[in-house]
Amino acid sequence: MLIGDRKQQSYEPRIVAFLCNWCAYAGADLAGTQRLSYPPNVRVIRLMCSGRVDPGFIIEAFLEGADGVIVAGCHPGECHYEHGNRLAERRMTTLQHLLGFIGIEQARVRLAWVSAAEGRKFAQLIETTVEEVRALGPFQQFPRRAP
Amino acid sequence: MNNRVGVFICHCGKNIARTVDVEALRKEAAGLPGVEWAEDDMYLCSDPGQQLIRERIAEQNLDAVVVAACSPTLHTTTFRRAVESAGVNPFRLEIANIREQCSWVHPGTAETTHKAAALVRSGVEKARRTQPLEPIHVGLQRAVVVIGGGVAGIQAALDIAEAGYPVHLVEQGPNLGGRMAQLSETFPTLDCSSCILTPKMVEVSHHPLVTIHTLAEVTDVEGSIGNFQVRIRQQPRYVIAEGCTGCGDCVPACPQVVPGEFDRGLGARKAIYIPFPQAVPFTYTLDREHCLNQGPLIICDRCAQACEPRAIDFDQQPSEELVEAGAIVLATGCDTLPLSHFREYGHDRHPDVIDGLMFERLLSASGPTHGEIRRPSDHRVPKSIAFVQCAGSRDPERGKAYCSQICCMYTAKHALLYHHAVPDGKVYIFYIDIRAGGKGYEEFVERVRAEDGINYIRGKVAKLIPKDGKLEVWGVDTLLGEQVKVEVDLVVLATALVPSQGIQELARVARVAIDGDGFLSEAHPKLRPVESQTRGIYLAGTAQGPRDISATVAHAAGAASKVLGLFSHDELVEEPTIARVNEALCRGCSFCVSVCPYDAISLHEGTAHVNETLCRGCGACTPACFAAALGPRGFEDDQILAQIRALAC
Amino acid sequence: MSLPQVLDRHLRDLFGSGRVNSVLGAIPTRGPLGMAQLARTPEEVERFTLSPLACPNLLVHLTSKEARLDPTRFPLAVLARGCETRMLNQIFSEHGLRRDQVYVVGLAHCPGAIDPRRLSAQLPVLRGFPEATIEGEEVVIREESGELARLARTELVLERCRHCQNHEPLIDDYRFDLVEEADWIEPVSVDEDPGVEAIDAMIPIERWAYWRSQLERCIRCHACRDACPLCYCENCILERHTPCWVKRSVNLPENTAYQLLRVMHLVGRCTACGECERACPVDLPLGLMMRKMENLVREYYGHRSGLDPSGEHLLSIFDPRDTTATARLEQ
Amino acid sequence: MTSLAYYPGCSLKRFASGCEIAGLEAARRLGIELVELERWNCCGTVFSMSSGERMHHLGSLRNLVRVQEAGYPEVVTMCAMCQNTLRQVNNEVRGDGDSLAMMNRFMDEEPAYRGEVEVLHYLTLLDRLGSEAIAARVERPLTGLRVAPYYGCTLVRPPSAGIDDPEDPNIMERLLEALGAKVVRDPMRVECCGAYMGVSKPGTINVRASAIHGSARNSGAEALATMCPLCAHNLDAVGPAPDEPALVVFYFTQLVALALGAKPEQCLAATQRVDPRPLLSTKGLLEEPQP
Amino acid sequence: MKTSMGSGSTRIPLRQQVEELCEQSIGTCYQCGNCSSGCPMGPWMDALPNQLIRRLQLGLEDTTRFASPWVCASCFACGVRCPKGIDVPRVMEALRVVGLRSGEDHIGPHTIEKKRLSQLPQIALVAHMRKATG
Repeated sequence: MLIGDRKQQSYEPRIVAFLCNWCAYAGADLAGTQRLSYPPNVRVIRLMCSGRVDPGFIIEAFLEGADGVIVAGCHPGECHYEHGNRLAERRMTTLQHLLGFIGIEQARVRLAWVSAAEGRKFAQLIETTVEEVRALGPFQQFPRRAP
Repeated sequence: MNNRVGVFICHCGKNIARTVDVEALRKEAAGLPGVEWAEDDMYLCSDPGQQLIRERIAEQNLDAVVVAACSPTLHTTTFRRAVESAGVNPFRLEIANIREQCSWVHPGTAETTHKAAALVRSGVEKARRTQPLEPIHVGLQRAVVVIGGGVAGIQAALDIAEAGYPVHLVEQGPNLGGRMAQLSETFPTLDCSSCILTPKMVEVSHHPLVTIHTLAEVTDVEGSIGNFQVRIRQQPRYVIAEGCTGCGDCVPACPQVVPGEFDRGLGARKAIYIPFPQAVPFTYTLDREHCLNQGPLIICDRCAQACEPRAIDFDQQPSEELVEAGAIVLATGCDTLPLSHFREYGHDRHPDVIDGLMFERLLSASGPTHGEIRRPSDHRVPKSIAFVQCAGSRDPERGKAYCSQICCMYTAKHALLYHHAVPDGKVYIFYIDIRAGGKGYEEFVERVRAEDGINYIRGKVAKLIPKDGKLEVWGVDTLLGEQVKVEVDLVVLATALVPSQGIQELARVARVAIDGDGFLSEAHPKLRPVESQTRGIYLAGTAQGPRDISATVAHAAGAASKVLGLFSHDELVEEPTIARVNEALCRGCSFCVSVCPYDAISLHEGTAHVNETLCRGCGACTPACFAAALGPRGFEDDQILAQIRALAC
Repeated sequence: MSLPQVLDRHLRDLFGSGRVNSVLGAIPTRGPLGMAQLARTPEEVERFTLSPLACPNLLVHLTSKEARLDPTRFPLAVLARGCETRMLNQIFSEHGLRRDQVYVVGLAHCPGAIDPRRLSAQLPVLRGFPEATIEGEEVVIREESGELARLARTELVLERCRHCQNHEPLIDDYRFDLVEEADWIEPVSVDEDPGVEAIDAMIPIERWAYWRSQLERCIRCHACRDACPLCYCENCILERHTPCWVKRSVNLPENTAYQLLRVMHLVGRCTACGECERACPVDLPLGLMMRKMENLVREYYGHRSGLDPSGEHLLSIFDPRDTTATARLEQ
Repeated sequence: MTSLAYYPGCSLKRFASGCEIAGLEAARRLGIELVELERWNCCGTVFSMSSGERMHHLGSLRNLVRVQEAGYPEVVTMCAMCQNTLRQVNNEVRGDGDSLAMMNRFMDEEPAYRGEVEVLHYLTLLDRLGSEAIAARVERPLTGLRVAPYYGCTLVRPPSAGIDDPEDPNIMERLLEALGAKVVRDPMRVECCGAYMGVSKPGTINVRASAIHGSARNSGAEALATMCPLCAHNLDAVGPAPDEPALVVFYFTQLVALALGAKPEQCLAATQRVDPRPLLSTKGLLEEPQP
Repeated sequence: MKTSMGSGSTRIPLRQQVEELCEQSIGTCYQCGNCSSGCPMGPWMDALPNQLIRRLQLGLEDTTRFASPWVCASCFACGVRCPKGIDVPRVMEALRVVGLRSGEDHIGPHTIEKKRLSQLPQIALVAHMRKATG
């Protein structure tokens, strides 16, 4: 099977990223057209808006083996659907604090604003998140399959 | 679940193949559950590539397709057409972005291929759970409401009516014409403004498909693109349009003399009046605000007596009308910064400090001075005039930060026309930078600059001091580096262009965005200048920003072409990825109602209902609903959870 | 032990005038605790008691499955203390019930409700249903033979009563004072919450160790969900197959997912009444999470659920001034 | 009788004493007692604007500390320059906690300034009373006296320390109408009189004075009214070129005192070059006010 | 008069020094001349305010050689009217401070005859000394 068992190699954090179609996803594409480079640990799911991200998705990602989650949408005031990102902000903040309360390091869940013109910022977001999650070590709290 | 998924992996020449082991990826994909066929090709987006997909779908009887290639923003439509032509629902296609977000940004290591494999797995998991979706067809009202009867509104109305669609042209004032009707000649050709505007006004008033509503305002806009309900409130004219022959006998009979708005307060008019001789519709208007008869009590009916066709009716009431329209064009035009804004120029203390539009009225043959340039204070012909450019424009501190674009040109025109009328007159034009970018504009300004008696002085005016019947202008010549003090008979301020009165209220009613300066916000400054950010509402003319008449006409024609593009379909085809409610699970808690940015969800007998034309498929309602009773087709919970499982391991 | 005369006659009039079909209140049991009872006839009214010992979970009987399957009980009168009227407001704002379906008998000047577990822990020898009254900061337990015990109020009352801000009913159709106006003293409301503060003080690894030991004990009996007056979804997603958010198996990952999703569905709605913790057969400290989240939404968004019957849901709206994680991160 | 702290400033004690005497008398007649601070020092005019020159603001700060010590919430000053400097220093320290802390530390023997004192100009004080209240107390209306108020710069600029609109002030016009005078609104009323340039370049003042007098005369005024000792010096003591006619230059407080019925000697100190008495007598404003 | 653009003097460039002193951004000025047209002391200036700002924009070190800042009565007319919101009087003050800090005073009590000293009010003397002496 191609999927190497991550634990034998040095620990490479697995990050799932929910990107909003109009801004963050376009920013990620721009990072590609600019041929920037960033660590391959991030796997992207495209949604129409960051307001679509259900707190349950974050919990599901951790259950299924993710070590960190990124939710990236448009900057406040620039949401394609007016205020989807503002709703995401409240949902993610409350979830971060609940997870923090039961012992999940808040740095594992990261909410960020990346516009369609910020390819470089997207690449930096991935780099810093991967480094921070690597420092925290693998997600051991409640993965379905042992890490 | 679709279990006959076809995975097609693109090399994209070397772009993907350089860092992703396409062959290993193909083998990996072939082994995934639900995948019937996996193949790679050099260029999937090419015709042979499309043909390959069509053939495989037929051969292998595939029911869903995953294309692992470049970003979906590039070729989604092309691949959807290819899939559809092979008999598979276009929404059973999923694109895995293994170029911009994988091969281009990662080195050629095994980990990059693992990531590509994960992205393909995620695409397959979603493709397996896609439902066949049909685009939503929504009925389309092929009629338009154009708000604003200036040259922009008239141009848009004519273009749309010419294409055979009914137009409701709504004008706030008593007659059409807007700002352009107030002008004398126009730059750079010095055509007389009413000579080129009047034919258009007549044409639009006689056009069978155009209904003109004057003294009318839009008070409410409901619905969305294709199906707007526009409420038009008609103020009473107190003159029966059909009866009035335009003979004007009523005017001498009327005792009330009032400063004329059309002449910017320079000329007077009676309570019953018509703004200018070429007005369309050519019907007189009784201004009850200044008429002796206040409210129902009629104490003076001299105009009625003088009116031979008995066309005056003091009891007319305001009326309202609800119009169905598929699109709305906002052509509300502009105004100039009020003179009271310029305290350092002391306008409110001195009548001989006027603005460009008032000078136009002085130049206009139908103006208060019948085309003779006479100054408002003592009606003498001014022997010297100072023109002050950038009055309030390019002044972020106390006025408007932007450049109003047209003042350099109309000031040069004013100077030239004054020079023709008063050959020995002295002209001082105080400017910062002359901006004459249009066709034939620079040549026009150079011609004016060459006239003797016209002095262009580079420096902004600080103050105007009234001094024994004249005005002392405190200027500076920054090229010489010396202060300049000049005594003139008349000062004309080229005041900044600002949005017209009431635009804030109209923008709120029509739910369109306005920018910091109050102009209507366009969808995209470069690529979509004639569309507002609200679908189905288009912008025409200076309502969107300062521009001259030729740019306004082009802008209005652009808006009209957008409307015609919309009306060319017999119905609206909407993306099917909009929200759908599972009535059985809905608790009627209305959490989704308040979350929707487009008010597309409403409660009917305790269950949520989605208005399919308003919903844009953003999905913000789905996490708000705990019962998970609604969600956008194409981004359902089960699809995303499957993607998470495919990606996270 | 029955109701005071005035209240008794009022409830009977409600039946007589046909204003209500049933009355929901608490009746004494054989042990030192009360039980929720739905009186369908005027006669059953006299079994009700206002004793601070008898404060069971009433409101769940307004939104439970039985309530939905038995619409004849509405319109229903409920004897509701301050905290219960706050929960009613939240239910009305979510259209769980219509205001006209509930006749609210507001029990004003509420001195607090005694936690039966804390009482039996302090007085193991207690038998039967003693007469208990709360006078100021003291609870007095009396039996026929006279005064049995006089204990500190803050030691005995329910957790929610220790932090109570609503001694008076927020809404009522009829008001009855539990304590005479003359000798009513506003009970002391305690701000600190040792349980939550202890966990806040821990570092993430310690916190997880604590919660791991708790969540491992969860048997997924759904008692917490079924005891919550706000969990009344037709088909709760925690039990749904397609899509499957939480798997059936009872182990740490699925239990954690279950509790996290349940709490996330209550953020901004829960009034920290503590009924979930009371109902838990394995005594999981669920109240800690509820109170932590209630404090968070108040501190971050100035939101207190149940104060405005027509209020918007916290997570359905936003405020440009939200001070949130992103704002701090972006600095 | 409300009492307010009063900061006279250097010039009002000697050169512009006419302004102070008349101002105090007028205030008394309006029921306001201006209590001069026991200790005050130079206001450190002209406010030094460049950053890092905090030490030049100490003069004003000490005065504000004196007012704070005396327990008054407000301090009234008649001189336009004092008002401008005090207010600019007040605005600056209120807006910047660090510089206030630093200056407080520097003035270690002085109590720390808390930033609660309001600086009030005499004209704002009168304006606050309101035209009706003042008109009611007028005993000798200045009917027929055509006066052009002259603001200069420091009364209205910079806007953060001005008492009225920098381009179109109206406060003196309102008050003069209340006193019954004929108000002349001269456009040069906010143009600079040359200020302290007279010290190193005397010629400039005559040019500025003749422009201001000329414009006022052109607008039909017989007299100028100002509240700045330096403007009064430049417009009256220096005045336009010797051969040019010069208008009478009053301190505004002198007109107020005169209208409220004070004896002329009390409000017309001898320092005015152009003697106002001939003008006043033609207007019958030197006689005792009729009851 | 040969002007050298930003000659390599060791001192920090004049423009940067002035910008720090007056906390204004010299670059935003688009040379409209509004400050110069309304300046009451313009006739006595060897370079109008906008010209001084232009020289600072170009980084000409000899801008301090001009006498205009010493004729400026800091009357704030220019500051109020600048469309770009530059506090021009503070720029002039900064030029004066640069001059003063290089040791040259522009007025000395000894230079004024005794007779005039008695005529001048304290307010004129204090204001001018404050502005023109380091």
